Amino acid sequence: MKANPATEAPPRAIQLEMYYYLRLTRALDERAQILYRQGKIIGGLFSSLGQEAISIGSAFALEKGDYVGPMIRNSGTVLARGHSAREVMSNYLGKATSPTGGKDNSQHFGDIGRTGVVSCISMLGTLVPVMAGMALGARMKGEKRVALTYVGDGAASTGDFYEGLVFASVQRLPLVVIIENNQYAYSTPTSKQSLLKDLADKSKAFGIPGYVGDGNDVLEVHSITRKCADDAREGRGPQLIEFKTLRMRGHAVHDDASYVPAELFEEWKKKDPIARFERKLRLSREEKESLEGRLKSTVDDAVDFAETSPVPPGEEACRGVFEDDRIVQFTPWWKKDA
Amino acid sequence: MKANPATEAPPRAIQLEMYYYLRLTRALDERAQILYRQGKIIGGLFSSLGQEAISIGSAFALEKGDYVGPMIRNSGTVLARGHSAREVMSNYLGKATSPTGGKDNSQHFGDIGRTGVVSCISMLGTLVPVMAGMALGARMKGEKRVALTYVGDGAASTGDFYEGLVFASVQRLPLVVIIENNQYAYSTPTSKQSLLKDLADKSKAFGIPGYVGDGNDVLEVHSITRKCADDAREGRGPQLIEFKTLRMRGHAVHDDASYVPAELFEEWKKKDPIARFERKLRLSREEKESLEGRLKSTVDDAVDFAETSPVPPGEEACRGVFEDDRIVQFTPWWKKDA
Amino acid sequence: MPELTFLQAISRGLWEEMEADKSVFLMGEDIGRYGGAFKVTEGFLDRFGPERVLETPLAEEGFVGAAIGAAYVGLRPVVEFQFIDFIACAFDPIVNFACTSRYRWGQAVPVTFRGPWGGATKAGPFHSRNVEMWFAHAPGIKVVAPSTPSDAKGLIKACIRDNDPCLFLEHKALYRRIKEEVPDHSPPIPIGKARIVREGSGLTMVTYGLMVHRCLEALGQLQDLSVELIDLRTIYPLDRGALVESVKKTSKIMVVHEDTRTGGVAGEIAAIVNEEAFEDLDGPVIRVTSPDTPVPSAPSLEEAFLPSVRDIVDAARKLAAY
Amino acid sequence: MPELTFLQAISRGLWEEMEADKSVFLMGEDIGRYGGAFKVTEGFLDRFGPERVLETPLAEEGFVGAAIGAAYVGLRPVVEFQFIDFIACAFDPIVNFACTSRYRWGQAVPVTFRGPWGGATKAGPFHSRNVEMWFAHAPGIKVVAPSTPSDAKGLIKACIRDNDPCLFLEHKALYRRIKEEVPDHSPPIPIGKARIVREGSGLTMVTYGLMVHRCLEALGQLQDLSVELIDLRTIYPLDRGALVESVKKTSKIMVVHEDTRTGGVAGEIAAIVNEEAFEDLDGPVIRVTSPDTPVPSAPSLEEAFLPSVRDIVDAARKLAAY
Ligand SMILES: Cc1ncc(C[n+]2csc(CCOP(=O)(O)OP(=O)(O)O)c2C)c(N)n1
Ligand SMILES: Cc1ncc(C[n+]2csc(CCOP(=O)(O)OP(=O)(O)O)c2C)c(N)n1
Ligand SMILES: [Mg+2]
Ligand SMILES: [Mg+2]
Repeated sequence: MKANPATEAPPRAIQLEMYYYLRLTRALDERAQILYRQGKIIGGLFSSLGQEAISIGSAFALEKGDYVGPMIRNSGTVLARGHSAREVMSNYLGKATSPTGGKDNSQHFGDIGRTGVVSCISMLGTLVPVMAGMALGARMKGEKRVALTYVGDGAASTGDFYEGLVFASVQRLPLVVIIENNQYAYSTPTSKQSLLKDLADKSKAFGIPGYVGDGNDVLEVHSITRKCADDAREGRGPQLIEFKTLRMRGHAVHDDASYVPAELFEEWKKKDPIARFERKLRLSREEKESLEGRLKSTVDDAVDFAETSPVPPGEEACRGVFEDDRIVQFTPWWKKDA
Repeated sequence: MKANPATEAPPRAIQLEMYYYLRLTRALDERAQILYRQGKIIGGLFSSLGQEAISIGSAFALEKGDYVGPMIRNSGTVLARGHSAREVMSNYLGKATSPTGGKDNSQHFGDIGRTGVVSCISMLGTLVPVMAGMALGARMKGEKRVALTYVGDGAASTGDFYEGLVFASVQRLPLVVIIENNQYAYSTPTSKQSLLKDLADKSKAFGIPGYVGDGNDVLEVHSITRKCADDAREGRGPQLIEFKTLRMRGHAVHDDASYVPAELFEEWKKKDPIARFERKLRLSREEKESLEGRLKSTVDDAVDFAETSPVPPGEEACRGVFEDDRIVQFTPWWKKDA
Repeated sequence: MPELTFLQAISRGLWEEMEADKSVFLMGEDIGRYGGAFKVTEGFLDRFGPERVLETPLAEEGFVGAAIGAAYVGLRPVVEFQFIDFIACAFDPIVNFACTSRYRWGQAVPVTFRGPWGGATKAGPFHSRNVEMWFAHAPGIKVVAPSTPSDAKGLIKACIRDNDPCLFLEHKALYRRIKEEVPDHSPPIPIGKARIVREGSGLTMVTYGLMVHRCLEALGQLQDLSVELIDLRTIYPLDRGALVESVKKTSKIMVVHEDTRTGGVAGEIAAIVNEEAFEDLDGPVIRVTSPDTPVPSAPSLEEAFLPSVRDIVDAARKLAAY
Repeated sequence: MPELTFLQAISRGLWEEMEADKSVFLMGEDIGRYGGAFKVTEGFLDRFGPERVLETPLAEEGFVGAAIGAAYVGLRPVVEFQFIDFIACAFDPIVNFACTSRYRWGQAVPVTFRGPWGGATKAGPFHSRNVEMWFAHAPGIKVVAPSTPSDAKGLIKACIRDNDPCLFLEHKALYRRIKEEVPDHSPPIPIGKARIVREGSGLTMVTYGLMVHRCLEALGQLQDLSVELIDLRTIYPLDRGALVESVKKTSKIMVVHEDTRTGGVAGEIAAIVNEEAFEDLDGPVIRVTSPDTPVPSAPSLEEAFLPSVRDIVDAARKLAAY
């Protein structure tokens, strides 16, 4: 069903913050693209270009203390929920100072206590049951937290997505799942994932509400997500939202996306979420200047921090698997006095 | 949606066969119950009491050469598709003469070339993608075969059920999936599997047709399944059917089903599919006598065959893992001249 | 002191942990009113309520993922697989999500996976599987497999209190077969410590689970040999110290397991003994295991498949005479 | 004779099998127009069409199950995992459905699972996993892991023609790194046969996959030792004969693998050598492996994690001097 935004738009001060985070997300992405070409990024680089509104609009719709499970294109969510640009950049570069100390890469990090952000794993769909479990745990502890996560149009084909919502629906958990339909899963168009026109109709398999929204309109993303988060928080069970958008680059840097019709890119370029929001906001000169300054210093500082940070020392590889490191640390006799 | 039976009922001769197989299924189940108490059955015994119409009605709706993947309560399907009572009984007793030679138990056997029946495994839901693949394979070979399989109200919660239908729907495969909703998964009521009133609504997640039918009316089961099989065969893609029934015994012999309200059993006893079909059929004396005779001799022969068959010789345990048995056969040195 | 079966000991261990710690809760199929397929949690629903005895839909990947999420926020879920074989359906979230969280981003996952495990019950290929090495080979999870009621109670407690994922394997052929006096409120037994079942000086016999009892039977026919019988109790991490120490004493070692041969823990032990006690070895490390096949259903086949008392005796004599 | 990279050799092998046998077809994500994440199937769609180069939704359990079903009716599906790590998502249908069909009811499952595998590419915990032993320990599937273009081409053909399930592991660090002349229409290479890379009499060095090349590098620094280097090529079934024969000649053996230590194939080999060549051993079986951790992402960590040329040299010298 189409949602008629139940909540009015946030105050201008908040909207300015949303705009800032949209810009920050894109600025960091652009810098990361350059760093990738310089061979400095560890692992793949998955751009959120053109999809930033989904991450930012949804992140701002949550309350402090809510849990969120971002996927690799949701660096915007990670930033808006309180992780620093330094954390994002240093994790891309696999540095010792990064949230994973170089053990994992990309957007794979989080800090449940500080930001409520959960690190995804690469196996798509798996975050859905995990976030359901966090919502369950919070409820058992008497907390009114909402858990929110994202799946792509491709990940929505996984059994994990399904079983996670089966579990969440019968438990009536405060879980919001956003299907970020950017029309492609790597090179595979959504038509090869499902016969449905609206993936939101998958909600009917669980008897839960499903909504469709414009993923390139940050305020619509915010209002629909806000309504769903409120409903979930009030005990109305899990909510499914499909936001439509287009992935504006290849799957990752190495992919030129030649399989995407040029017209499609043209069409969606016009819908760029940041340009659209700008037209709505009409920033004053002062607003613009202070924002650009804050942006530049934040990004420069993050890149500088990441680039100048040390790489992790080799010994770290054998630490942190278990609470007790001795379980894993083992020196074979031939290595002892070697 | 409710199906308005598109196909008229089969001729009386066929109906008499359907009646015979309903009776045979139940008679074998009753004998198996006794053999179980005598400690002669290997593995668990899962009764189809009260659900026989779903197996028989659907099995008769298929064409020769179609593929079917029965679950453990579908011994009726197995019989109606051409496996003998001897095969069913000897597999329960784990004999050398059984279709699995004692390597597997229960309803876990099949013979694709002879009957089109596929052996299920215990992991529920897994047959759905496998049957989809058989439908795919047949289509690639230019054959117009339909593949049909069953899941319970519990198994419909699995990711395999979901991914199998995701795959089948985008491939528009001739696959019919029957949800045998007998209201319980072991001791778990369907209300703990899903918020849906009709599990057939899960079809909406795939954009495929979904039907609800009376699982205790063998002719309705036949007509709905027939319509779906025809549609699937004609290229209209996978079809989902929910047949409602009640499991009239415990999950397995050891389970007294005390968690099922007595009234529920009472209510469904009145809907017994065999009694109902009998009232419709009004068998003549001759018909009745010949049928009872055939029934008795078939069941007695099957039980006798199974009981008098030899147990499998130990050496067989190390045969048949691979085409080349030498890969697995291995005698450790300490055993050699032992 | 109450005499408890293997099953009752596990049940008591769970009960005492739930009494002691509100963050401990159970998840699984049919574990509530029905008490679980084997009745391990019978009576728990009445005492602890449906929130802490949480019945799940038939969706292993779903409820395993949910258990991981609950553990993320500080709860201590204990997940029952109706038969441990079905853990294969949740392999991905366990080896990739639960096992890597602490390593990748420092997030602890205090979850325990448990279920009826192993063969010798005529249950066939899908209700008899030995899953231990799949997980012993997936860094990030501990694998525990007790053989006595007191060990079972002490080790389930240790798993629940452990701050890392644990897989607790309950041999279902032992559930009602063995009894032992086990004190109430007994302490946890440390994970990773083997138990010397019987001291000996002539050869070391290492095993775990049901095979501990077959080995004891075999010892009855090996009175003339001084056999040191070791129950591993934990498959990961292995008690290297106990194994090496014993070999240094006996200079001969054989490993018996119900699990299939290739990639079974016997190979791992052979390597450890080579690495740390090669000089002490007066004979080859011997493996008495099942063959590399699925677990057949018929008793005649399953008995041929499993290591027999006869096999254990023959192997021990050959090794002793080596 | 065309010079082919490791990747091209696999691609050619697939191509020739598809040309030769209509029942062979490919399934996987993005394998059509895009040619697969690593371009192994580039150009296949144009030549063989969308039916035989079947692009799947993002549903590993779904398309693996479908491949098994297609194999049931006589086709020979070759399933690509975009990275072999994602095979964990389809663990259940492989180990329980594909691996047990022939044993339980005589139904062959001629399916091949393949995908980019292994580390040393800075790809992190979920794109570097060594999955081989999970399957070597799941009776019913063969596990193949070539290290050269000609072996890769010959073995992918053998897997496709094999009437049982095969797992074909393609080390992605080798895809574009090594080249070799490989004739067109080359014959299959038998599964289960190791390859002696270099003959020697002083000690046996056993390995597979990427580590074959690290071992060759190490041999450059071990000119003074006569090392026999063996490439397993097949992890299951192991070529016991080749291993035992070599040890009988050299009386010393070390195993090098990228896979994590506990439950890795080195343990299995240690046990085999003990069982069949104990008398010939003049030193302990040595393991040079990764530690029991997930595969870390940063290069400095991954290099510390993987066996280094230095490790191999040190271990060989210690063993030689033993
Ligand atoms: C279970 C699983 N299978 C395959 C992959 C490989 N893979 C990584 S991203 C991707 C496409 C994902 O598409 P979608 O879910 O739409 O997310 P998007 O990249 O469009 O944001 C694939 C197939 C994976 N990560 N996980
Ligand atoms: C994946 C999986 N999980 C758990 C089980 C254990 N189990 C066997 S039957 C059963 C209940 C099945 O209920 P349903 O699907 O409704 O089929 P029914 O028994 O009612 O015919 C369960 C939980 C299983 N076989 N497979
Ligand atoms: Mg997408
Ligand atoms: Mg049911």
